[in-house]
Amino acid sequence: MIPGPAAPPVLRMSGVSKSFGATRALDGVSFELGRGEVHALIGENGAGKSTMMKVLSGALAPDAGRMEIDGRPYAPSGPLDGLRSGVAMIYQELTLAPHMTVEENVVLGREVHRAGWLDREAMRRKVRETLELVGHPEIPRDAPVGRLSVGVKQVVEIARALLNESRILVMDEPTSSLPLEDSQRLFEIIRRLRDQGVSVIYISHFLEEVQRVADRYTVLRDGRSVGSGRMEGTRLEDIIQLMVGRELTQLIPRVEHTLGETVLSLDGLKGARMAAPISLTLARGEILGIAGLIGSGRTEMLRALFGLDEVEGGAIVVSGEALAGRTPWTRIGRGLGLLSEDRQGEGLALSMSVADNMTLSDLTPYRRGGLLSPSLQRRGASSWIEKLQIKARGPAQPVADLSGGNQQKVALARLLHQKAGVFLLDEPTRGIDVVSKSQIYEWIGELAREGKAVLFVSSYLPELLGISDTIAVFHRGALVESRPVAEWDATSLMAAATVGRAPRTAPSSPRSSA
Amino acid sequence: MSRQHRDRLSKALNFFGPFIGLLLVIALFALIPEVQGRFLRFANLKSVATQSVIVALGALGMTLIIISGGIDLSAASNIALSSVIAAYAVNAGLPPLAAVALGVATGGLVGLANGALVTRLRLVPFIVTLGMMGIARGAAKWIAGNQKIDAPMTWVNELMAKTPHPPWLLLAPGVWIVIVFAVVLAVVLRSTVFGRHVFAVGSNEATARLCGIRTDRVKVLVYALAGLFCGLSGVMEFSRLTVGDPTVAVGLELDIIAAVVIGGGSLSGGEGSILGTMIGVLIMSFLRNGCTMMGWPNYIQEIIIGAIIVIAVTLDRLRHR
Amino acid sequence: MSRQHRDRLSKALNFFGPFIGLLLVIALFALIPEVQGRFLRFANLKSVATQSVIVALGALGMTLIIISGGIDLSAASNIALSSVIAAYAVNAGLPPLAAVALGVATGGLVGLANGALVTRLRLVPFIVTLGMMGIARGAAKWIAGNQKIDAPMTWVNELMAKTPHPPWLLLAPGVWIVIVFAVVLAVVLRSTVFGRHVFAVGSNEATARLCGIRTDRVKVLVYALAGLFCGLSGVMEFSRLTVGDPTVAVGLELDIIAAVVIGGGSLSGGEGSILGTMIGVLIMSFLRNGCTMMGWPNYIQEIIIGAIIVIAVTLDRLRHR
Amino acid sequence: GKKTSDASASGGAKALSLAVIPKGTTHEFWKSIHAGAARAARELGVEILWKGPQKEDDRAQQITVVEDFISRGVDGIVLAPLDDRALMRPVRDAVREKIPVVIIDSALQGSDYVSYVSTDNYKGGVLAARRLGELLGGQGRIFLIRYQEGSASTVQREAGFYDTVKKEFPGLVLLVQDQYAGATTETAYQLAENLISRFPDVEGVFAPNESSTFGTLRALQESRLAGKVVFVGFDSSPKLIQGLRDGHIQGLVLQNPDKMGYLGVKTIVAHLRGEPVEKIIDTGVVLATLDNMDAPEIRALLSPDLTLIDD
Ligand SMILES: Nc1ncnc2c1ncn2[C@@H]1O[C@H](COP(=O)(O)OP(=O)(O)OP(=O)(O)O)[C@@H](O)[C@H]1O
Ligand SMILES: Nc1ncnc2c1ncn2[C@@H]1O[C@H](COP(=O)(O)OP(=O)(O)OP(=O)(O)O)[C@@H](O)[C@H]1O
Ligand SMILES: [Mg+2]
Ligand SMILES: [Mg+2]
Repeated sequence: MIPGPAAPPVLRMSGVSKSFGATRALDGVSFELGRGEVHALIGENGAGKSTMMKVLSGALAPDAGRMEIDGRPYAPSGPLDGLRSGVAMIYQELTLAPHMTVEENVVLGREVHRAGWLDREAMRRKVRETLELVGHPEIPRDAPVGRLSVGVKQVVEIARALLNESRILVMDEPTSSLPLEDSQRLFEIIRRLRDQGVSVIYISHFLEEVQRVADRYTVLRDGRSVGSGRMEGTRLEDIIQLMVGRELTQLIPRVEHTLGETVLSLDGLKGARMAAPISLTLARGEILGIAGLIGSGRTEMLRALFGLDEVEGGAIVVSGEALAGRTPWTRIGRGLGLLSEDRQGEGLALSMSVADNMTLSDLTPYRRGGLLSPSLQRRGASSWIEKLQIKARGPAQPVADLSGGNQQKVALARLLHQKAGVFLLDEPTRGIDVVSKSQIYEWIGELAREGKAVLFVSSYLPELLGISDTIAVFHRGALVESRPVAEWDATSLMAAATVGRAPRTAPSSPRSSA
Repeated sequence: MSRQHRDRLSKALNFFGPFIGLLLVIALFALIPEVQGRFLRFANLKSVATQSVIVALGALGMTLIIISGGIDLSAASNIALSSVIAAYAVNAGLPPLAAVALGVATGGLVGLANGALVTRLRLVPFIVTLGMMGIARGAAKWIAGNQKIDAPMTWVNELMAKTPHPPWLLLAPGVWIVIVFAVVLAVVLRSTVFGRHVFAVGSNEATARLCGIRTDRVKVLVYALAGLFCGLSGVMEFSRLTVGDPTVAVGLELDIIAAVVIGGGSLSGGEGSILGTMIGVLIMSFLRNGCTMMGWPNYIQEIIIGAIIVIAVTLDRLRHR
Repeated sequence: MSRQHRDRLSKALNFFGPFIGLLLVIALFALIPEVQGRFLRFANLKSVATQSVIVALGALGMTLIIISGGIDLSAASNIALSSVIAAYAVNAGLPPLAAVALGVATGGLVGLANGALVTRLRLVPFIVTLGMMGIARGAAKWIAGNQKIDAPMTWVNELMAKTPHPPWLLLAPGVWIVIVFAVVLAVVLRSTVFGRHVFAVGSNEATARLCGIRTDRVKVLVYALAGLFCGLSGVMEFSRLTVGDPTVAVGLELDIIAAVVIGGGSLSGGEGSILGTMIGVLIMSFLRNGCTMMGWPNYIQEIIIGAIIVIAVTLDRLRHR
Repeated sequence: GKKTSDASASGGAKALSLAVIPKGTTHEFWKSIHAGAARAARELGVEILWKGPQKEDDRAQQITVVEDFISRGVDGIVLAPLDDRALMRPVRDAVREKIPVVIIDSALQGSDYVSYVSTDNYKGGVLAARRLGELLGGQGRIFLIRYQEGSASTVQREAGFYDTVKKEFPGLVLLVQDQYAGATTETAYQLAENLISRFPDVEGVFAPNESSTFGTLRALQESRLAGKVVFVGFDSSPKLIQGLRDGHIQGLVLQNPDKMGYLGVKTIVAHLRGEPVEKIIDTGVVLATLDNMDAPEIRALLSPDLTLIDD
């Protein structure tokens, strides 16, 4: 199925450039996509992947360069043009209409109609089929999307992209919030599409995943393509070397740390939107990983814990003292800090500057005689930009202009800056490249070494297994199992997450039945 | 099944919910001994219905605009301009039907201009329509020569006659026109691709664009349609006043917007319904009518209506919890 | 260095940008032979400045509210209510200072009520303040007994005297009060934690909450502060008219909002500046003044002002590209 | 509520209930009408309901008010129509429901009403023009400040003023004549201020109603022109009386709103009781000046007795 060099490419991009003000996001990038191939696009945060794909889909107009589809010049005037030419895309940042239902979102722009009149039955059928295809027939089709969790939203987006009959399907980090199960199902779908002759461009920072699904790859660095080839026979290390220009020895570094006394304990905490009360404890210097499927209630637990949702019952004890008050403000006062999984909707104030976003939760260091000094604030932010190697023009740049991964780093920097004692991290590495990821793991380790406590929610099992001391598993809103990391492996974690209990000894592949 | 049961209950509540505010207002006055007997008489209901026509037509278009995430402050000026144009045309000896068409078309043109400015210049609708509010009002005064235009009586003036000409109509033709357009628009919003796209643009414009919806076209269409409704409303205003008055309906845009919001429309877009809006219009009309029949001084009336707006929306929010 | 150079240029443009609209308007009239000589005379500038005081004070508070993502439709009613209260107090024989304090406090209370309703009931500010608009206006008419309140002349009336009492003041004390408060508020917005929090709440309320900002408290404070400014504006209105008039300033809220938006404020929150707002106020005042001096009929004025609002905001958007 | 009723001698019979509908409710002028109407109501033992359009000067709203009172079933209506045409239909509706209507203050076309009780507004404008012309000796540069677009009674005053100036005082130069002061004092103030900036050498000013007169007075006082410019206004209020006394105003054209309200109610009651009434009743205009302002009949007009309507 993989075309030989003789087969003409479906898509050819050459010399494509795009600048945002002073930022050169794409610098004469070239790219070729064969028919019926899965092509991975790889690169650091801010390398220009999303920008390149937006140019392809017609969402952005390039400053220079040419594109051809099937040998014919292709210059889309907008996303509609792109769709008509057979380019469908899943965007990195969730793009759903929050007031509309799942069904309406899936068919948006592709409504089945007769002379303008909607054919509800036909759409209902199509949506049901597509949701079944992605393995989530249980998603309520009549629920407004705004009420769903990030993971479910991502499934809805995938369903939407699959609904369109396209020749080129672009997926920009479709699995950043998906657990393994769902990712695997997606890969099956991708393979099936490939076999039907659809070409897929796949962007992800999960390199093993990429290696499994892709036929060929292209690596972007600083808006230029620095290498491409067949996936088969290429080592991950080589790709990483291409990406970052140096070798990376350890993907998940472990920092030695020791556990101290208990700093946080939940005793039957029940939030307004939680299915069941939760009890758990967290010690100083502990990294507590939390695993679970989409909608298993991890985020909701964090939100109740942090005072974003109403607490209906139970107690939260921090450093031996029960937590009074009901707002995030009181939580921050007691040393808690939360990283939101929804960075654009909640995590960041997009129209404000990088500096403001980093320091918003603690402006006291920048006060001089009652007044705030913007220059001190900028200086403070600059040091974090350097420390976290954030790709930004400077502390005054609006966060909206940064690439997805760099936005995430800004959100993380805020927690580090506010000197929290208990870190509640909800999918902290979502959309972050391998190099930065390993940096983040290192910081988390450092935090633990300094005696901070970390609650680490993730859908990415290798990182959970790699850096946690303990892993707790959520299933349908309840905490079903908590064990030291040594007693877990990928299979038993999956089993616990899907059926709600895990065998003591790791058995062979339990498939989901829930 | 308890779940199913609850679902059905909440559906019922959602259906009747919007009426609660209206029923409360009606009950309030129906129980006061002083006006009791007369408040619910058909003659009074008829005049409330007729009084609602102008705001209702404006609010139909405003519902579209608000669902699509916009706002139209020029609605009231547009109504005044259209009524002046219609009067001018009748006065100039045009056949009444042509005058009506001209009035409606004027409204449509103003709406089209709003839409074009919003989409071409990428300005916020608040500003575009604030500017248009002055422009349309100025133009109305200009055309009318700073005076009202006296036009000879024609059948156009029958449109808002409380006692309609073929008596079996029962209600003024204007009321029937509102009812027909409300039904049509409700169906359009629910069951056409266009309606769906209006919601999508209001809910998340970026998403709509990425999904291949021609958002600019949708918006222009929405503003133009709303303009046509304002034009029709202006014709009704002319019909009711029997003169073209450039100073009419000052500040009415806020009443129109309030009606939409009381009816569940959200100013951030993506939410709203025709049924809700119509109920919002009736709530305000019944309040005014009741207060006047009671002979309460205007300031009391102003205070009560202000309070009711807040209360009605609060009830609506509670219902949605 | 070209890069540095360009940066500096764009900084300069950003600094002068807001003034461009104002300078254009002034140049427009300064060049028309008919009024040329008189338009730029100090006496005329003085009266434009004095005329701007009332809108300017309202717009200072409105800037805060709009930055925080809200809106206040009750501003004008609040001004009327406060001016009535101040007149009432002077009339009742209270010392003028107490009357001023009462007027300002009234405005603050109305603002506080707005803030409390917005945060407690979680209603959209548009609706809360639309309701409050009716309530405050009704209350003003009630207290004034549907009449102007005639109050004896006191030093309060000197606040808006075009030729101030110690002549070295040059401008009316009210103008100086605006200048002082504008500077203070600009500093507060730029260089205090509270100011930063106001921007954060307007930019993304969820983020602000996540960062431990007590968003409700910020919002209540913003509305209350804006209310105090309306109260002060009401006192100035009383000072200028020498009577407490409950019907004053009808529709002025749209002028106030327009000034903020012309000055770069965004109705979706997170953007706006005091300097911009003050320029917006002056643009509108100079336009009115110039049009009247030209003797243009009112409808032309209305049309021109409507058009300028759109043009000014368009220029501002272009500058930001 | 605003019911001014009286347990009068008429004993068992149900008191008549009358609607009195002004153009607005917040000017002193309307308060005086209200006072006159209330006085008549007390004398005659009837009940009056006082209610104007919610927004001042809004034709559509006034129609609504008339309709709502028809719905309520009042016995008679005293109406100051905002428009001589637009109010015809509701008045006809009232008559059809057997509710008689007396028109006060401004005219109504047609003949569905019982009687028309009003000031001769045009004559008021003539009086003002003569006063101004005489004081200026027939020579000078003057402003005609207009009130609001489409307001019939002030349009007539402006017309009376304008025609008289053209006819009798050709030496007077109208510097402005199509500038509208708008509905409130503040807008009038700003207009006058801006006009004075443009024409600081103005010698005479006429303003056609209370709010525009007061706004102009404030502007003149602020520009130190009060007393130097010949200023003739319309209607009265305490501040305007003070202006007259201080020599800042050289003349106020006064109507007799109290009489208008009084006669309006009196006429409708007479009609309802089957007595014959005049079709047109003129309540007269006079000019108040510094010299005659303390004469009792002028004083009664300048500061009418409003004690009957305290609410
Ligand atoms: N709208 C914008 N305005 C200004 N700069 C932008 C904008 N969008 C992207 N950029 C810049 O362009 C560069 C490339 O961004 P892009 O989003 O394409 O990166 P990416 O490879 O997708 O990164 P990630 O893996 O983090 O998603 C970044 O430096 C980013 O800051
Ligand atoms: N499959 C689903 N169908 C419908 N609703 C779902 C589904 N999954 C999750 N939800 C919604 O999401 C909520 C739980 O999501 P939450 O964000 O707490 O879970 P999570 O474990 O963090 O998962 P995620 O990875 O999606 O963030 C539920 O209340 C439910 O409303
Ligand atoms: Mg990206
Ligand atoms: Mg989650």
